[in-house]
Amino acid sequence: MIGLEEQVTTYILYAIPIYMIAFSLYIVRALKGPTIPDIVLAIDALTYDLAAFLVILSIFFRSPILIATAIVLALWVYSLDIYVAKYLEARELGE
Amino acid sequence: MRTTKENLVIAISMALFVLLLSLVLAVGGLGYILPPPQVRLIASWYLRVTFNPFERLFSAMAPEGVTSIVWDFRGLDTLFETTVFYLAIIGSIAIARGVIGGHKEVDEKKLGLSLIVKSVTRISLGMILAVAASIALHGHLTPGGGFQGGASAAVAPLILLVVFSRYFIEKHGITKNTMLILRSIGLFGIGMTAFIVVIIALASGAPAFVFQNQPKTIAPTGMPFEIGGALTGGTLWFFNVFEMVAVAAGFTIIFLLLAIPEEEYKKILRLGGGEHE
Amino acid sequence: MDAKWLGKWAGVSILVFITYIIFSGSISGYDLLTGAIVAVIVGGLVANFVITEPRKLLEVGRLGWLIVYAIYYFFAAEVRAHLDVMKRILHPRMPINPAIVRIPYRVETDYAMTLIANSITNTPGTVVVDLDPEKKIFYVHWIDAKTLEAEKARKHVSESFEYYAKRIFD
Amino acid sequence: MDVVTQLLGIIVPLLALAAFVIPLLSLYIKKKGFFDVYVTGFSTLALLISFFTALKVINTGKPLLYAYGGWPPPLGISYEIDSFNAVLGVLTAGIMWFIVLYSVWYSSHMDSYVWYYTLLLGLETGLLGCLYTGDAFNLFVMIEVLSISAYGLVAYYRNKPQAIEAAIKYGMIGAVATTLYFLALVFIYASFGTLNMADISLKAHQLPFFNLISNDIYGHIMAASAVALALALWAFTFKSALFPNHFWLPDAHPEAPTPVSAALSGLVVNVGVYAIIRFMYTIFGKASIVGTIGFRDVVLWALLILGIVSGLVGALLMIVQSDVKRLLAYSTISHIGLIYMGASIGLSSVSQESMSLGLTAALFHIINHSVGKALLFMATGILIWAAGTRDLDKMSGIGRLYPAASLAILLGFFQLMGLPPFGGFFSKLLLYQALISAGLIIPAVMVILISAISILGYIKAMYALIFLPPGSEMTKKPGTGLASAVVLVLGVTCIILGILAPFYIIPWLNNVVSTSLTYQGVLNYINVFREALLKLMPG
Amino acid sequence: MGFDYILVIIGEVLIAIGIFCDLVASIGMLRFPNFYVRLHAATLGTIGGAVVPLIGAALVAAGSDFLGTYRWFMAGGAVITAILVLMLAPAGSHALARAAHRSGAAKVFPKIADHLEEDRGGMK
Amino acid sequence: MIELETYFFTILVLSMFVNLGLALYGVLARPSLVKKIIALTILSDTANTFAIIVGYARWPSPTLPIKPPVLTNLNPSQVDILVFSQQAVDPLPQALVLTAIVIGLAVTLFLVFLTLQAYRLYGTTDVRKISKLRG
Amino acid sequence: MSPETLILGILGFLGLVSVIATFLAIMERDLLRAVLFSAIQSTVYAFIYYLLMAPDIVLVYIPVAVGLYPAIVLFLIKKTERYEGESGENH
Repeated sequence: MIGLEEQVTTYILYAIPIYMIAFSLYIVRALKGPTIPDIVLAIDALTYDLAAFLVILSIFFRSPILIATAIVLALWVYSLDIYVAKYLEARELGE
Repeated sequence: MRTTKENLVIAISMALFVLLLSLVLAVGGLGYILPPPQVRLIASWYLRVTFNPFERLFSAMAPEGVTSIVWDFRGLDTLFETTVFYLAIIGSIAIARGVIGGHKEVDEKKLGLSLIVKSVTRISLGMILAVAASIALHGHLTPGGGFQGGASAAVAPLILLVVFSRYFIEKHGITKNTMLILRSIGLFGIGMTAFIVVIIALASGAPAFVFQNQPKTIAPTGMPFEIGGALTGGTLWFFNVFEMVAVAAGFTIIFLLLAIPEEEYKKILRLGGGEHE
Repeated sequence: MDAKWLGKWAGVSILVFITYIIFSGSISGYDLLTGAIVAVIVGGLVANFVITEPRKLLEVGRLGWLIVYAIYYFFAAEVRAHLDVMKRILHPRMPINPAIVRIPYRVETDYAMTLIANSITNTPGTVVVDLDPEKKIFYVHWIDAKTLEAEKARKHVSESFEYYAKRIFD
Repeated sequence: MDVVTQLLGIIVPLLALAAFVIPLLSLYIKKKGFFDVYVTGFSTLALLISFFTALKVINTGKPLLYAYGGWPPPLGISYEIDSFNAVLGVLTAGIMWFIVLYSVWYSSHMDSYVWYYTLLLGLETGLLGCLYTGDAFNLFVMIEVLSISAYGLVAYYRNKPQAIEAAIKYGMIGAVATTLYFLALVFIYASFGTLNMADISLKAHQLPFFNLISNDIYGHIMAASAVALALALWAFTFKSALFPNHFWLPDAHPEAPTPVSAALSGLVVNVGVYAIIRFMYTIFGKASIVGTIGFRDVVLWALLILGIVSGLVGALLMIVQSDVKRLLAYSTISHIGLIYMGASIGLSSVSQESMSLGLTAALFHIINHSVGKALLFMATGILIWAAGTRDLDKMSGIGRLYPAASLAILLGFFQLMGLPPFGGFFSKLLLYQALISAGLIIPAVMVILISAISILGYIKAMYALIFLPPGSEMTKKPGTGLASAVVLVLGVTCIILGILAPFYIIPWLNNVVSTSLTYQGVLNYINVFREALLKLMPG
Repeated sequence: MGFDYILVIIGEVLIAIGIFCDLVASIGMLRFPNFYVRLHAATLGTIGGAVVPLIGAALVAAGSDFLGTYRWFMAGGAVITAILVLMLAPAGSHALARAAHRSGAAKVFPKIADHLEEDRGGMK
Repeated sequence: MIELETYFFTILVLSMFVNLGLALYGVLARPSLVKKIIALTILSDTANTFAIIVGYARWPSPTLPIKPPVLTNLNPSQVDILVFSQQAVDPLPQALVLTAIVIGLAVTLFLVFLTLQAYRLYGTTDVRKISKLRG
Repeated sequence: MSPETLILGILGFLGLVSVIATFLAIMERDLLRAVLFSAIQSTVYAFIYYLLMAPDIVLVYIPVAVGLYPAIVLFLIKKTERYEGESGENH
């Protein structure tokens, strides 16, 4: 019977490559994306998944304090969405 | 005008040049072994000194290494970093001086993004500010601090500005002048916190240093590092709180200035005035 | 400083306080104290933005419905939709049948409407592209449009969400 | 800790704090007089403190160190003032004081003085901080404080397209320059493991001192020093507008409000020179590892040649200018070239005496140029304001209407030309002597050539401004009393600098240089650092 | 085999679901033909790929005492992040979709009907 | 024989150098002021990344990860502090980068305002056209 | 492959990705796309900082580079012109 710490970290160790594959696919779409909304959408999905991945990685690193980064990432990517949307819709961003 | 192909050639040759340079320098300058097996000696000093109850006269008494460097060991840097940000905003205001923007009577319902986004923004507002405050107020314990908290708090006015409109937020009291007052108060607080130990020590006639936090061997005055068993890191807590206010207000000023419609600026430009050679 | 504003303030403050405490992850004296101060200040700042009818906060039934809804949503609606979209992605021929259809809604408040819209968007397979608050219509991009008629589409997409949203927010 | 040291630690943050509250005050106090007194008061305070600091440093002959936060130097930031930067500090604070006084007159014609005063205080903070700091990274931050206020002030007349364009050019390349300096610091930290200038110097000179806090060096120290020096020098030569990096100066300096032009041309460029001297003499001195393998010689030769080119380019282009402020800006480039020629004399083949002679000449020329250039910008500022144009042809003879300002302009031009009883003459003479005694004959001849060429430009400006008969449509505008007084006092200073030079000032400056920039001075600098380190460590 | 262990196992299962959703969503992002269809893949990525593993990570953190006292900070942070993502992500993709449709930045090409286009009439 | 770790890390360092070159090219050679600003942000970000890279160190052991410079134990013994000082990365470059990021942000903000003003005065953000208009 | 090697491998991979993103951001003529590419580059950098154990930097960098830079540049190109090298629709 292996210890809890070892079990959890081994589990995450095998999860990391899969996440990296998913990220590379997102990045391909983000760099390729024929239209502007495509790029933003890919960044969006990438970043929300990255936030989840950062939380999981902070368990892997045994450093719980790394978690605060995830929420900031999620918040600011939302605002990126919002102002790209506003850019496409409005005449001036302040209106 | 250059063609894209030529640009590409220039870029690639430049990149190659830098790459070759880097090969020499990266290995030589950054140390032969990458990454080094141990941190530098000075770093291990910082790490040992940042929170060390056994050396009360030589410790910043905050477990967060970066925050204690930022506001205690190298507080002067951070004060002037804040000054740079402040002066940039002052310069921007100076460019936009005299531009008021006007409280036009507009139909707010028509402006901004869709109703769904507006509702979501309204609900999440409180949560965003709570998270930002938590990041700032735990800056001496966990990663984060004044700037981080302030930057996160600045999301709130920013998305209000974008999702609703600048008329909406100015009606609710977020105007350039209130933000400027808030910012000045925050900066004044930072400045006073830098001097507070000196001022306290002046009363008792003891020597003290600017930006001093904890007592030192030759300067016995200091701020209490805990209140009622909760760590506050002495001056770090005050720095973080004031910095958060200042940064959030500063970002808001920037976006308010950027959101003023071009017609207003053009009006001022046409009027001119005030300049002399 | 009327009673309504105080109600809004209290409601937002509680929300902020809970968020602060959960995010801090501790209930030490320091966190409770700073949390309370932050909650009072932030509540005062944003009360007018967040809540319009503070009395609804006091009705416990609404909270109960919210929990029931959350359980239904996560364990039934989401699972079904996820499996469906995954199947479409992994299927070699990628069977998609996309259309933007009208879906009417019948709730009154903004928050109820937002809850429905977010629920629709959050289930893979349907995304609210636009809405018309006057005609009370969502325009939903549907990956597999089974029907183009508004009322039938509503049965497929949003009827169950609406059932709960009415009870939670209206 | 005595009062002077304590005040020294307080003054620069206090200036920043003073700038912080101006917007708050401006919302409640609408009187201009209050802000005049406020800014003048703080700059007077800065002048007094810098003066007493310099007095103490020069009297005791020992650098002064203020450790912020009570941390021993490599852990915390410290201000370290040896006699060299003490003198520059007094010069800066003094000229800034005159500029602020002049601004009281000048800003009464502006549409908004609040932001102007805030940025001016920021400029003074940055200047003093750059000069006083003993920490390489703090120097970066202070350079940014200085630069951002300078960008803001250059763009202050926002409706003038040239001003905005000049500010963009200045700001964009300036940002690249400071980023490269940051990169230099990364390399320095990576290999020296410290950011304190004295500590880096200690390690670069390979002195046998066990430094408890940062004793080790990492990686290839030569490679790191070479890269760091290359990047840092690029940044500093940009800030001081040496020849290939001078392109922004003729645009930026004239477009700023006149007192700011005076500060930019008279003081801001000095910071770059100061930083280079600090790097090339204190940190990577002749006896350091960089000096022993000849890399330092290459750099100094490059600076010498660039200095000559810069002097020639400035002097030649000055002649063709018809815009008086632009003419003065090119004159700045020319004088910066001369200063660099003096500052790059520390080649390994040059004897100690010649080196200190050359540095004395550079320091004295910095002083003379700063006083003269500030005076000229401010005095011509009065005439420009009166004429409403900067074009020399249209301004012809305007000086007749303002005798006080004209007298000051004459004094200033004589100072820059290097006529015998003025300070400029003695510094150029000293520079010539130093170069001759160092065996650098061609550069010495170049000093004379540059002076001779630049005289043409000065005479042209002088003739147009003062000796031509005034046009009939010109009338005298009243209310220039304060400004005239300021420029006259500066003019008298020029004469005093000249008269006292051979008997008092040059020996004194020579003493300053030999206690700070020679090997012995560097050892002093490091010793103070070591004492502070041992004193502030517990146990 | 305590209560902690059960929490960790549940968390790990949720993380596994999240990883799978994420991978499938990223494939979908690549395969789907246009922006509006990709929106659904993105939803799969944010709800299945982010919210679910965030909850799972919170459970794992709550059950792993090797993380020290700060594990509650971690669990709380993960939960708040999950809630915020749950609220903000749909609003973001809705805003984006609406903007794309209104500005015509992305064409609704493979489609069987576009009622929004019809209702808006000639208006762009 | 180069270790695999060093190999990967060198790739990171080299790609940062490439970014540096690209960003420098962008600032100095691209005509649009907006593009120059974007390149400037990339330039300063890359310089910052170098600082962070300098502060990194190898893991204490291949399975025990290196820690951020935050002491998570609020009642440490002297041994805890010593262990922490051997297991955490260098905090100083991080503090420097914090400062540098804010400074870069400030400069960029001001340049944005200047660019806007230049557009109002010249009607273009293309430096070639601006210098032509200036004559 | 030890966990350390894996993490360093990811770092190398991210470095390469950031080069691609930077290249596209610098070379793209549509400034809106360039901004978005620089946002990708910023996200990648943020991830690099995270893996290099600098959470404070991530917390500062994300608001600044993912949030603020794109925002101000979007404000800027909305008020000026969207394409580099030729005048936009305003002229």
